[in-house]
Amino acid sequence: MPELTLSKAINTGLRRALEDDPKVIVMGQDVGGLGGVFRVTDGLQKDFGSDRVIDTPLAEASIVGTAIGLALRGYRPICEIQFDGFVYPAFSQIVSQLAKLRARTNGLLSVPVVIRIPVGGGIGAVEHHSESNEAYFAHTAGLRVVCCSDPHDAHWMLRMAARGADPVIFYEPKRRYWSKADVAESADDARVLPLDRARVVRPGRDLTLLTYGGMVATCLEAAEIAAEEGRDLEVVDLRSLSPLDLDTITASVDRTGRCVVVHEAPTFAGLGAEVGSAVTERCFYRLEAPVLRVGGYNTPYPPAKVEDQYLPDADRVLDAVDRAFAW
Amino acid sequence: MPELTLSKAINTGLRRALEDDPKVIVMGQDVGGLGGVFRVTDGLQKDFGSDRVIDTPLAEASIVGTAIGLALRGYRPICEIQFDGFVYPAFSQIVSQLAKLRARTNGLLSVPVVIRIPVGGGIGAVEHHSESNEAYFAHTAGLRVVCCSDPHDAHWMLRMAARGADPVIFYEPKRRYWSKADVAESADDARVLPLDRARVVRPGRDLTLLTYGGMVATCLEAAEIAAEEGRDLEVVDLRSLSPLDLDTITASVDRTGRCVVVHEAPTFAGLGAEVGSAVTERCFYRLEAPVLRVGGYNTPYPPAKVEDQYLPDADRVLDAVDRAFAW
Amino acid sequence: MEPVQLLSPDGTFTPDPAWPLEVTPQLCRDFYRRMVLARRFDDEALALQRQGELGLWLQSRGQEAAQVGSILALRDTDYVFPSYREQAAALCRGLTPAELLVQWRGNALSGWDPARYRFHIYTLVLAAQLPHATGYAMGVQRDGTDEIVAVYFGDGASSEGEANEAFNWAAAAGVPLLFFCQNNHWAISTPTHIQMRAPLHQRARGFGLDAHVVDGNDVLAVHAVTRAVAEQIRAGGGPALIEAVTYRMAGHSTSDDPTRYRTASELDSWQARDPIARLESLMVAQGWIDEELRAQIARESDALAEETRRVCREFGPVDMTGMFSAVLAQQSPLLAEERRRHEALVVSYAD
Amino acid sequence: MEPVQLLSPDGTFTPDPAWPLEVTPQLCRDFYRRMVLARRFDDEALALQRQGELGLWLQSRGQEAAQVGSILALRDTDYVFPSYREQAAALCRGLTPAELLVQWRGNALSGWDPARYRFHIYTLVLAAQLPHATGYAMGVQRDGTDEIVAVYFGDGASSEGEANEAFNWAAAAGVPLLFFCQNNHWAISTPTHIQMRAPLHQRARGFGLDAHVVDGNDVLAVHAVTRAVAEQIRAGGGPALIEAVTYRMAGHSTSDDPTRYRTASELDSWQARDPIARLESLMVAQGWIDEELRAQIARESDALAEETRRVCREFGPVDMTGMFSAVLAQQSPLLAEERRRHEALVVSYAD
Ligand SMILES: Cc1ncc(C[n+]2csc(CCOP(=O)(O)OP(=O)(O)O)c2C)c(N)n1
Ligand SMILES: Cc1ncc(C[n+]2csc(CCOP(=O)(O)OP(=O)(O)O)c2C)c(N)n1
Ligand SMILES: [Mg+2]
Ligand SMILES: [Mg+2]
Repeated sequence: MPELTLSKAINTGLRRALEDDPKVIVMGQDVGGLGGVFRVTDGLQKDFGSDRVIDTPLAEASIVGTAIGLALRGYRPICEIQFDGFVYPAFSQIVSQLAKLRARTNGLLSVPVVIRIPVGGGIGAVEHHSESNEAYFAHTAGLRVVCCSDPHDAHWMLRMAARGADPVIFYEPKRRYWSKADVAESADDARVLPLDRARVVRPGRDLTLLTYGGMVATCLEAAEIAAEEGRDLEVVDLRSLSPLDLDTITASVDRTGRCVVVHEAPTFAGLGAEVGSAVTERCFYRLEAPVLRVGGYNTPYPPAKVEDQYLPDADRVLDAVDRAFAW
Repeated sequence: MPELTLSKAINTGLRRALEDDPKVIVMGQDVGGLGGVFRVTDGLQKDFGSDRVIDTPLAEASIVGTAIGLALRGYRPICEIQFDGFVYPAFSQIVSQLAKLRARTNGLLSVPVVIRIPVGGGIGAVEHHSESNEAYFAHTAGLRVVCCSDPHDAHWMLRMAARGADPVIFYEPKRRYWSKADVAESADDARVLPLDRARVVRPGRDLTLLTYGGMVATCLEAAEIAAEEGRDLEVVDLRSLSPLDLDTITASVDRTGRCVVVHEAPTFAGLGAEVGSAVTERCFYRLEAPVLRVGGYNTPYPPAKVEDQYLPDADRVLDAVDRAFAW
Repeated sequence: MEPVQLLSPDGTFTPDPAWPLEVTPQLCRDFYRRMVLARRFDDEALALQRQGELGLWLQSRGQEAAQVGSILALRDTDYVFPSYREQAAALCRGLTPAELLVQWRGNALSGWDPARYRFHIYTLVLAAQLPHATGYAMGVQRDGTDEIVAVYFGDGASSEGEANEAFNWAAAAGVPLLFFCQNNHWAISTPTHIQMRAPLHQRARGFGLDAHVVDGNDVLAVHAVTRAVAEQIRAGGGPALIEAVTYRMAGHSTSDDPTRYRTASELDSWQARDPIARLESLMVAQGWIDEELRAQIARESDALAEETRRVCREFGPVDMTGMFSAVLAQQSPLLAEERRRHEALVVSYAD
Repeated sequence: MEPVQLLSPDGTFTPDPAWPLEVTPQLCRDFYRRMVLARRFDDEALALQRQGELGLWLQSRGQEAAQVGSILALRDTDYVFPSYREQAAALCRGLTPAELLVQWRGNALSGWDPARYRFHIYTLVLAAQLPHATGYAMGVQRDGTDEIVAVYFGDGASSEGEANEAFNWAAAAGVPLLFFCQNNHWAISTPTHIQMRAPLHQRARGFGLDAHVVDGNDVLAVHAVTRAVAEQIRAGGGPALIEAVTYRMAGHSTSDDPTRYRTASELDSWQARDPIARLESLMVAQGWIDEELRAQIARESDALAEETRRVCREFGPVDMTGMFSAVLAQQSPLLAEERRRHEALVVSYAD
């Protein structure tokens, strides 16, 4: 495929999913004529009709709830939640229904609903439009929680999510919607990884940066700067936040002996806490320093003019890297 | 005060709160004539009237939402959510409104709403009635999250929550509702601790068990057994899950050098992950073994007949203790 | 709007041209038999709970007419979403006592294969099944079949946001869905006047649903109305709501003590409107019931009761192992590890 | 039910005995002036957004009559919960341009002290303010004052569970609350027929709310109806809902491109019903407006526009520091530590 923006790569992924399986349905607020507020569903309703690309009423609990019903009927709904901060009205449907139906029926029922959520900050938005809430869903057994970071992965991860048997919370880092990259043409391409696998995006020897979503680019930037100072940082894109690919993660930390986790979400009880604890359990004797966490501060997301101070940037990452080396 | 059950100690706490401050309101499903499904509000409506002890419609989002409105009007609502698994419809009101109003108004508004939630398993209940969801709220900036474990603390923690300026998620371990203990008469009693302080409930030299709620008794039991084997375990009741009292926690681990966190909730991205990461950051060179976590398995809460296998018990705690010593 | 009633509390039948129903001896015997069986099953389950064999039981006593009359008005192929008290309806769909008890025994989180009975598992989170039913009906609509979908819920559940979202969504989308509310006057200890100011059928019409209210203790009225409304939905008339006015003659559950919040006289007045006795009065007056039928139903009831006790005693032990592999389609490494550790612990205890 | 209209689109006034209103020159001039100022402010804010001075702006263009007519029918002591597009109403309560812009500038999460104006901060999570208003009104009810509470929201927001819970709860509790819906026909790109089958005022009556529908572009009708309904609520008549049928003449926000989903002719037809032009026609016909008044309002508008531009340019820089101490009443050790680290970083950058 040609170079695509992340947004277009997902759009194309949705198009393929709709073509490949007549049971796939795309639904959400303004996903039809408007093509979604980020244009991720642009043109789909025109081509697949309003029975398969559905503009829904403004009711998130029911977007997820009806998607569950559609899945029980044999459909494969891919829902869009317009912004991260608006998934909470659907929380009960997600954690008590969607996540649990398989276990409640001892495997009899599957509800392969994909919930796409544009996530995170960095776009100068007003409140509730920049939340990073992956920890809530990662803590919920029965969900797969994934986060893409580039167009190639976004496309293929979405297509896999749309074919899997499990419910998937599919995060799209909105600040990267417009970044471009090449997307593999076929599922056979070696770059196409399973949905639950982490990926080393930059090999390095001295310290492992574990990250995902919008922070992958930030960590790569930090690694470039560190390289100039003679530190060789490995950057791992977690991709799957639940389950975690601890094999890939611990292989890296066992090699480097130092680890910093970076995400946009507040650190307290965030995903970095899990990664830190799990890595420490597995790499205890290899660690030269504790796993350090860099995240959004433990405040509500601040006003747009302050988000650059709130969100981790290369400097904050490197500050933690320095601390890890100084331990 | 005489010996009280945990349930009665909270009941008495609510009664005092209603007496002390005419603005206090108790509200929730069936809290009036019935006195709540656990009888925690027994007799209150009779004595304080249905304007102050309110049987609400069956709508959790609005229980919290109207409580916010009442708080904006100067009232101090103490809401009951009937069971842990039914707080999710109120999730948006809690995380986007209740938790954020102070920060959104730069401190201008406070919404001192207390949300009481009977929490956890061990009572043979049907699904959705045994959830441990404290990690969701602990990860949410702007809330205080506390969990009582005995009648004395339950009484005084509730009274403090009812007087504070912050919203509080107040967890009550339902399996301990019927356990009895002495409750201090006055706030001057030395046993009355601030709401955000952890408490060493059993001093020990060899390893620190960090726990809260229903697992405090379980950890004490484990410590008794370990003592017979010559291991002296310290048991710390966290009490405040957010913020964490890291001073008390790290003081303990710095002394013992070993730490196991125990809770009923699934471990993955649970509160134990935060505790593990935070303790490791602060006690890195003192730790003889990684902080180990014992929790509910990472599945939905299982059927009642299986909960004894699912929930941590003294054996599972001691298994982790053994592993920590064998590291 | 007065509830549709065809059979008065004393058993007098008055046809209503708006809700035609051919009241045959056969029809009445069938309803009667099913209601009696349902009540016997309910009594038996209650006794089992009192004996400690079940962790909890929620009785349907008093609501048999609402459930039997309505579900028999649907086709077997119509998919049904129950709430958690629909034993009488479930038995009509062929669910077995074992399937209905296992969840309350604490051995499983749900009891049966929904596909087999076209009867979904119970939903304990109030109102959560209403959006599911709406979505399922969207699927039916897309499939272009002539199935309809029905969803049961209570008066209390109607206060939840999700219930109202579903009313609105279903109406806007025009899906083939029947909302069936059993207004049994109570949500645990909370009476309906605390839940709502206007009756639910009025609210439903406000959403643009076709809505009706029926005497829920009158199995003939429930059946006539449900049948007509179901066929209208099937014919493409859009979603509808039926409010069946009935009464929860037992406590909310076996954990409940209803004497704390309701009077004996209220209960008495509803005992006088018992749905089974009411139909029986008609059958007696018409000579549609004789000793043979009574004896036959008694035998069936005894057999059902015995099966109920037997299957309850026969439930085997359960363990965690199944849970680990039912969380995701493909077991995660973390769960595999937990399972290994769990099995090792079990072995170590055995030692 | 037809919307109440007192002033036809061409500016003809027809009194309605059901909704009495003394239409004085003074009243019309006041409405006119406020609507013109609101629109000018809106235009200015739009321009500032286009120049990059604001991150986002949501226009109230077209909805001035609905907002001005309604809020002026309340007492200043009545507490109001707006949604996020109520600039015209806010200006009537005395909020300053700076207060109205700071949030959209990205300098703060909210703009003003609600206690000062008895006008709550904007709520961006749709419908979340409806339960707040309901609870606030429960407080008023308990305090026994003669205040009422009003809450603004849109047609789209009415599909949310929380909106419907609030309708139901307010009705059941009988609180002194006015629900005011501006049905501007669109929720971003979604037309009302996708949100609902029946009009909202019909739904509201279903919940047992007193409900009315009014031509939202007719400031006289909006005012007359709101005044009467507000006084009825104040007198203990229970909660009510007013649906004001209006039109969002601009895009949803400055990020929106409405040409993707609506036709130019639809917009044209609503331009012809512009609320300001309509009132002006009446005033011209009655001779209630002259060059002096026009000049005076133009001067005021220019001054407001200038103030708007000036305050926007004058917003100072902001930093994280305030956030750390606003999370909890007493700063936690974690936040204190983060704050220290943050300040150290800022210093290190300065080096
Ligand atoms: C979301 C949610 N909140 C609270 C409960 C606890 N609860 C279980 S049943 C019940 C009352 C339900 O009343 P109703 O809907 O009228 O049904 P009924 O029990 O009368 O059949 C309550 C409050 C629940 N199951 N789910
Ligand atoms: C819970 C929630 N879901 C989605 C959104 C995104 N959103 C913001 S405004 C809007 C449309 C609202 O339409 P309406 O209620 O009619 O108000 P209007 O914008 O027309 O004034 C949407 C979908 C939101 N703010 N909150
Ligand atoms: Mg009921
Ligand atoms: Mg609108």
